[in-house]
Amino acid sequence: MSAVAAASPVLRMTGVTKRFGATVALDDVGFELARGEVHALIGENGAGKSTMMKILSGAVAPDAGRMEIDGRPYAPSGPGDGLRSGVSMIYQELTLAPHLTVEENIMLGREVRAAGWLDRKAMRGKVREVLELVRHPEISPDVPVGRLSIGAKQLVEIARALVNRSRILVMDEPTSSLSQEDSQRLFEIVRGLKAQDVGVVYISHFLEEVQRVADSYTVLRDGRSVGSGTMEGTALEDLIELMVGRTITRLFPRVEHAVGGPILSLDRLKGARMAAPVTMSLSRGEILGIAGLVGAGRTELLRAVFGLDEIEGGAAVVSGAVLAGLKPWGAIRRGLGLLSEDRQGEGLALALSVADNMTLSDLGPYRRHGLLDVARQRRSVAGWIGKLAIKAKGPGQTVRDLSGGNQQKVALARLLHQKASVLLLDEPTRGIDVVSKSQIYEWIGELAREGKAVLFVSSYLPELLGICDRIAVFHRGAMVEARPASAWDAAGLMAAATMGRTSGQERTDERSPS
Amino acid sequence: MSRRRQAGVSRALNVFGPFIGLILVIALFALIPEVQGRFLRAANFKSVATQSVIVALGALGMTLVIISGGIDLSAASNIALASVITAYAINAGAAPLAAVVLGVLTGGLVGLANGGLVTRLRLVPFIVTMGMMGIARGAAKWIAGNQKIDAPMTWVNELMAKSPRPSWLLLAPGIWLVIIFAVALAVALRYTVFGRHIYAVGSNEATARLCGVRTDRVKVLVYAVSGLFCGLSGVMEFSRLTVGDPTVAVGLELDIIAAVVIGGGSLSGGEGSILGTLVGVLIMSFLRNGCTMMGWPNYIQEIIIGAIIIVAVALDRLRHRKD
Amino acid sequence: MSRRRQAGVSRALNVFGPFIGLILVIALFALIPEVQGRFLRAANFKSVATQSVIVALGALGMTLVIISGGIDLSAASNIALASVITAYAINAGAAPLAAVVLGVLTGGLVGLANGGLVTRLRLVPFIVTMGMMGIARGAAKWIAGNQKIDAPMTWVNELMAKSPRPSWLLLAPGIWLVIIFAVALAVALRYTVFGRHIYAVGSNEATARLCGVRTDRVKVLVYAVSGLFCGLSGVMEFSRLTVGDPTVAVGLELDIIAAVVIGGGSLSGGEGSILGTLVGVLIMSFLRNGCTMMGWPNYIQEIIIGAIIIVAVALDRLRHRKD
Amino acid sequence: AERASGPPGAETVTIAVIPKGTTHEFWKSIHAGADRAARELGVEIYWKGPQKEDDRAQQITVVEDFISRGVDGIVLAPLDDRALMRPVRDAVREGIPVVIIDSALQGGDFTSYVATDNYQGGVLAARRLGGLLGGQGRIFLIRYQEGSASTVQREAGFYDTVTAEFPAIELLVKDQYAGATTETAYQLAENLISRFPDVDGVFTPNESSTFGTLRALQESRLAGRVVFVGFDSSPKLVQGLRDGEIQGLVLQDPDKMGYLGVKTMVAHLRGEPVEKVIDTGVVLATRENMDTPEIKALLTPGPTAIDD
Ligand SMILES: Nc1ncnc2c1ncn2[C@@H]1O[C@H](COP(=O)(O)OP(=O)(O)OP(=O)(O)O)[C@@H](O)[C@H]1O
Ligand SMILES: Nc1ncnc2c1ncn2[C@@H]1O[C@H](COP(=O)(O)OP(=O)(O)OP(=O)(O)O)[C@@H](O)[C@H]1O
Ligand SMILES: [Mg+2]
Ligand SMILES: [Mg+2]
Repeated sequence: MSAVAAASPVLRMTGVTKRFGATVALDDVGFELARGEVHALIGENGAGKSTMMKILSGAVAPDAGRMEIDGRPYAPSGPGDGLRSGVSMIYQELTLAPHLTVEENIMLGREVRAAGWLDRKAMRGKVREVLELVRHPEISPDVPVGRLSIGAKQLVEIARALVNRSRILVMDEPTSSLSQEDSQRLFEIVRGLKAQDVGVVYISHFLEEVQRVADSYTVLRDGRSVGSGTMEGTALEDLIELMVGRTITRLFPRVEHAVGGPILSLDRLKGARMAAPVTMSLSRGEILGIAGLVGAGRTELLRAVFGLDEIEGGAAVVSGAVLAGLKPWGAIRRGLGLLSEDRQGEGLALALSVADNMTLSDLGPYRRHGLLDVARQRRSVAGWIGKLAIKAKGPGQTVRDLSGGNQQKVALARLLHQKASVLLLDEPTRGIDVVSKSQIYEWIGELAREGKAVLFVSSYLPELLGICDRIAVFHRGAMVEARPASAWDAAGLMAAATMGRTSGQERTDERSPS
Repeated sequence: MSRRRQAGVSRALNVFGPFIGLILVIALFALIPEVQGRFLRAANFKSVATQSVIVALGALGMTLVIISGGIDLSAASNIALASVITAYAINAGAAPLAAVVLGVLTGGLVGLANGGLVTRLRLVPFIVTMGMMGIARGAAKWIAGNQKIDAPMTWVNELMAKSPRPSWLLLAPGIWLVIIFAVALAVALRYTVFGRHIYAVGSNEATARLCGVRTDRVKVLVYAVSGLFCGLSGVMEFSRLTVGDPTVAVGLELDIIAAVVIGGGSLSGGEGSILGTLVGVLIMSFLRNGCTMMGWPNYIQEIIIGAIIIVAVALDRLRHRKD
Repeated sequence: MSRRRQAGVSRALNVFGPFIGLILVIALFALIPEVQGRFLRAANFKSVATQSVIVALGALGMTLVIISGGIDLSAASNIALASVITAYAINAGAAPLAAVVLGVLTGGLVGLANGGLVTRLRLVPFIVTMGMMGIARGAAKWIAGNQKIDAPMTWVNELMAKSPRPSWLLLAPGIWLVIIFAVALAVALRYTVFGRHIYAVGSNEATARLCGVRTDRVKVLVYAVSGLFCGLSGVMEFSRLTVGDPTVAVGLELDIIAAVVIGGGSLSGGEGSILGTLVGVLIMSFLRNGCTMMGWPNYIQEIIIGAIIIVAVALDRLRHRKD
Repeated sequence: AERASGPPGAETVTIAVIPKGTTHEFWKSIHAGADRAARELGVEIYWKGPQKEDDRAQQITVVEDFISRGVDGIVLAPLDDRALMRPVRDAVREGIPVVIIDSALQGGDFTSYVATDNYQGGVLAARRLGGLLGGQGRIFLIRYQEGSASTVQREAGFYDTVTAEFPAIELLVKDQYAGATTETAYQLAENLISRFPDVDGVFTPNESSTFGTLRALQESRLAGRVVFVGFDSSPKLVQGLRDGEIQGLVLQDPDKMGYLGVKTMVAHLRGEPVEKVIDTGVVLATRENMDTPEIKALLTPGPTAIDD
């Protein structure tokens, strides 16, 4: 690409090293970013991508290494310093102030002043502009961010990074909670930024996305740079091989499983936060995908089923027993398990250890004479850490210190550990690398083979199409349609999700999933 | 249509909401025939307002601290220290104005020390200010030589007079100061960058830092401002008592914090308002006033005030849940 | 090799770490020639231990509350109430054992009320327990008729005797109770489901709920247990004073909370340990004891204790940052 | 001052003087008296109150700490006539004699009791107030704090005398407590005055409640129009007396109490016989008698050199 060759690099990082205690997160890593270039940083979970970018933004101080911006040495004393030097960043974990409104969050740290006072009109204009840019003008600038869904929060996070006129923009998994459409829109925005000579570092585990949007790449493995080059002419398989040191054959492995009798059925179930009642049923050994845009109400459905939200009407029946009115502990007792889409806010107790997080929902097996057998708990957790290839120092490590993807794996491991028979998964592969993803798909398949039922909410259509038996589409809080996965294609799903109706000819089939 | 009407109702609730508790308390005593005549008099209201000045000034600063996610347990000791310093200075022959400035600055200094320790040592505010509570109280007793400091009467003692000297003031100058500073702080919280940053730091400090907010500076400033208000409150305490008393205001920090929380402040930060805080202060003052007027024994009063604190906050939460 | 040695050092630091502050304080006074002979005597340690019992019992319960992310400001009032109830019952002719049980249960009841209000009304614990602080104190004064209650001497008063009756006990029965309950609670926190749930609730309540923890039940239980400990502490207070005094222990809740925090408890929940708390209690007791022995005036003592609280916690944080 | 037990007189004798609190003027005077005695007799004293003013449990701790330290004698103003019994007994058992000052202690473990008759103080106040009102009118009895023994006795003396000797006087308020500080007393008095602006007389049982009430009377322009009898002295109260805003102050002789407390202790340590009960007396200061030498000495204790 011409832009890459033409300009001198806007950013150069060399010899960057960072240790966290005994963990070497980065070991002598470097890369260059040219003006108007989109540079992808890829690697497995825990490879060190986020750490590298936090060093760039000033949020983390490196142990060694040099950085230059426009040829001048750059050593930020903190994130504020980084921002002033023209580096803005979308962090992997949402970093919003829940009590502040959308506008206040977007303008935080760069408020417009007029004669010492806040210039609200000017700020409102900017906020509207940037919300328009991400194509979500319907998000009200006056809503406290705490009330938004995760997807909407991520949009606000993106908007905040865009409101800066920065020279370098780092995006650490910006699309992990976005719908396909919003992702597309983001790529357009990135292209626009390129045209304005902004250097973009793009981190994502959606490699197709990366291929489409990036000009060049650097691959990290275990904190070391193992390869870089231009994206053109690099095949996906090559990237994966660089990442993990081997090739993988199937991204969406299918495990043969048979669908049995119904285990969960919802009859006009209406949770307090749901827009409309939902009727559906889920069978043993079935993987039912749920697609929809941000705010389609999928999360609310899962929360209502699991007893986190109050139920206003209808009923949920699990294995013949009515669930309505139950609290989560009751739902768990009936074999339900929920993986939250908000792993930092709700999914994990960040200050507790991996062991405590993984076993919290099912400590029973370790109880002996009323006391916990901590050694056995640790052994069992160590087993899961190995099985899921979680990068952690051991069962005792605090979850906060894990990389984003590994945190997600811990959350998922909890459901597996708890042996839930109905798994409600809300964006379970969020932030997980390709290899681990395919591993997770395999487990889900195996769970189905064991006769467990899986409700799989995802905004990543390929995985829905790849592993689900049936896919239901939600639009504005209501279920549009459920069909066997084979009866859908990506375009059809998108159309149903955005317009709330199906393209027509295919017949719906509620009763007999494939 | 109906949604708009609903919005109107909820806006009305939001405007009057904070006052509900206060109105209830006043109504309670106004309905008791035994005291209503006395209770509803302007003179009584004036006296309640004057009594509220000391807590109110402390609570104004505390509101900022609590919004920023902190707490200041040293407030009451700081008030005592400032009152002693003011008395000491006047007694030593300083000009009253200089003494007042000195008292206020002393408070500010203690606040600054709080802020510095919280940010430099990264300690929880509860501990820092609890330590400072002992330090300031000890210093006050030390300076005062374990005694009250008698100071000659000056215009400073007029600041809290129920019948102010230029009679067109109507209310004690201290009350006017509270009003002026309350308006100033409310405006600052809403219409300045500093105000916004206080909310941001309290709501999510990590985020604020990542967005380039100088969180440490915000916090130091917040504690310093709170200290200045304690200093002013101490001056008012001196004005009211006409002596500098190192043992004054013991335990008052809890009243101050309660006022902020009754007024909608959240101890986990990010929430709170000046108007709410003032209402909180008045609720507590009117309660004390009414109970005393009723001649209820102190223990009944203690029980009632304890219960009302819970009820007031419960009402406030209920209101919030509605909208 | 060196890494292993490092790990060894850091493990040693972790084991002894909590004691550093305590060792420093003891060393401080042990080095002052004026008191060292007296200070380091077993009799003095015994007397410090006895003095610590009341705060220690309160702090044991408070540790649970703080780990669960709450706070209990009513602790001190609850202690006073329990001491009054015990004295009242003994005075009214109840069997001493019945009176003790009644006192402990009263504490538990207040705790239960705290827990119920916190979970049912979804109010912040600070406010609920602050209200309860007034209610319990008022109730204590009411029951005692605004006086202290003199009760005839029984074996209950032996619980805090420095020279215990069966002399093979060596220490006052109260001290043994603290030790027994401390071990029990430490085991419960680490090795029972309930204990893990307390940490989970304090660390992230939403997560705990999601994982099927009955968060409300955990919280109610935690406050109830804390109340029971306050009740026991009140019995000890009665045993020590030999009278039931409704005005005792004013402000003691801050000492109790400080002990927990000095011992590593975090007011935002999820952190804290029984061992740490006991060390925190002892740090404060030895400081007071040493300062009194030195004959330093109270204000110096207040200043020193304030400063030491800050330093102790700062040291603890430093140690944590290292590893 | 390192010393173990031994015959007193061989080395400097150390005596712990433990007041109820350290910040009231009253205790300052006791301290001054104790110091004077110490200087005269060549002994060393430690002056140390409970950390929290008026906290029984803390005072026990202070006593215990001094027992641990091994002083030669303890002069104690007990916060509770019962709760301090055990530590006093412990002290005596360890060979440390105790002289009680200011407030009574049950039992007989102490060497001597040096105090004012507080009840009598209340009686004096009641007679003064009743007399000035001519046996008519409506008055406040403002109490100090729940459970404080000496003030409870004063309140009792006052109450008993008023009801017995002045049946026509109506007690508008009789169970409101001023609380520990001047500010709390001030607020209470203010609120009471709001309710009963036509009050004729007020009695308060100690310095902080007297001064807080005085401030409230001054602010409501009632000072001088209401018959006000209080307890203890401080410069502002003396001023009030002179200005006719206070009609009487019951005075104890704290200086003498402190002085005699230490002196009695030293006498005992030297093996001299001492009286079991020593009364230091109460007097009533009025505008008329306030300039007589003996009253003046009590109203304005001379400049005291106290090195804390
Ligand atoms: N604060 C910390 N303390 C200790 N270890 C840390 C900390 N932050 C990161 N690590 C470790 O550093 C390594 C790199 O983490 P990083 O977050 O950079 O990975 P990543 O490439 O962004 O992974 P992911 O794709 O899962 O987001 C991981 O092993 C992680 O456990
Ligand atoms: N753009 C928005 N503006 C305001 N509120 C929104 C927006 N998007 C979502 N919400 C809120 O979120 C709720 C639904 O979000 P929810 O998380 O249930 O949807 P979802 O289908 O799970 O979406 P996601 O893809 O984010 O998981 C809505 O009821 C709405 O209150
Ligand atoms: Mg990452
Ligand atoms: Mg969702």
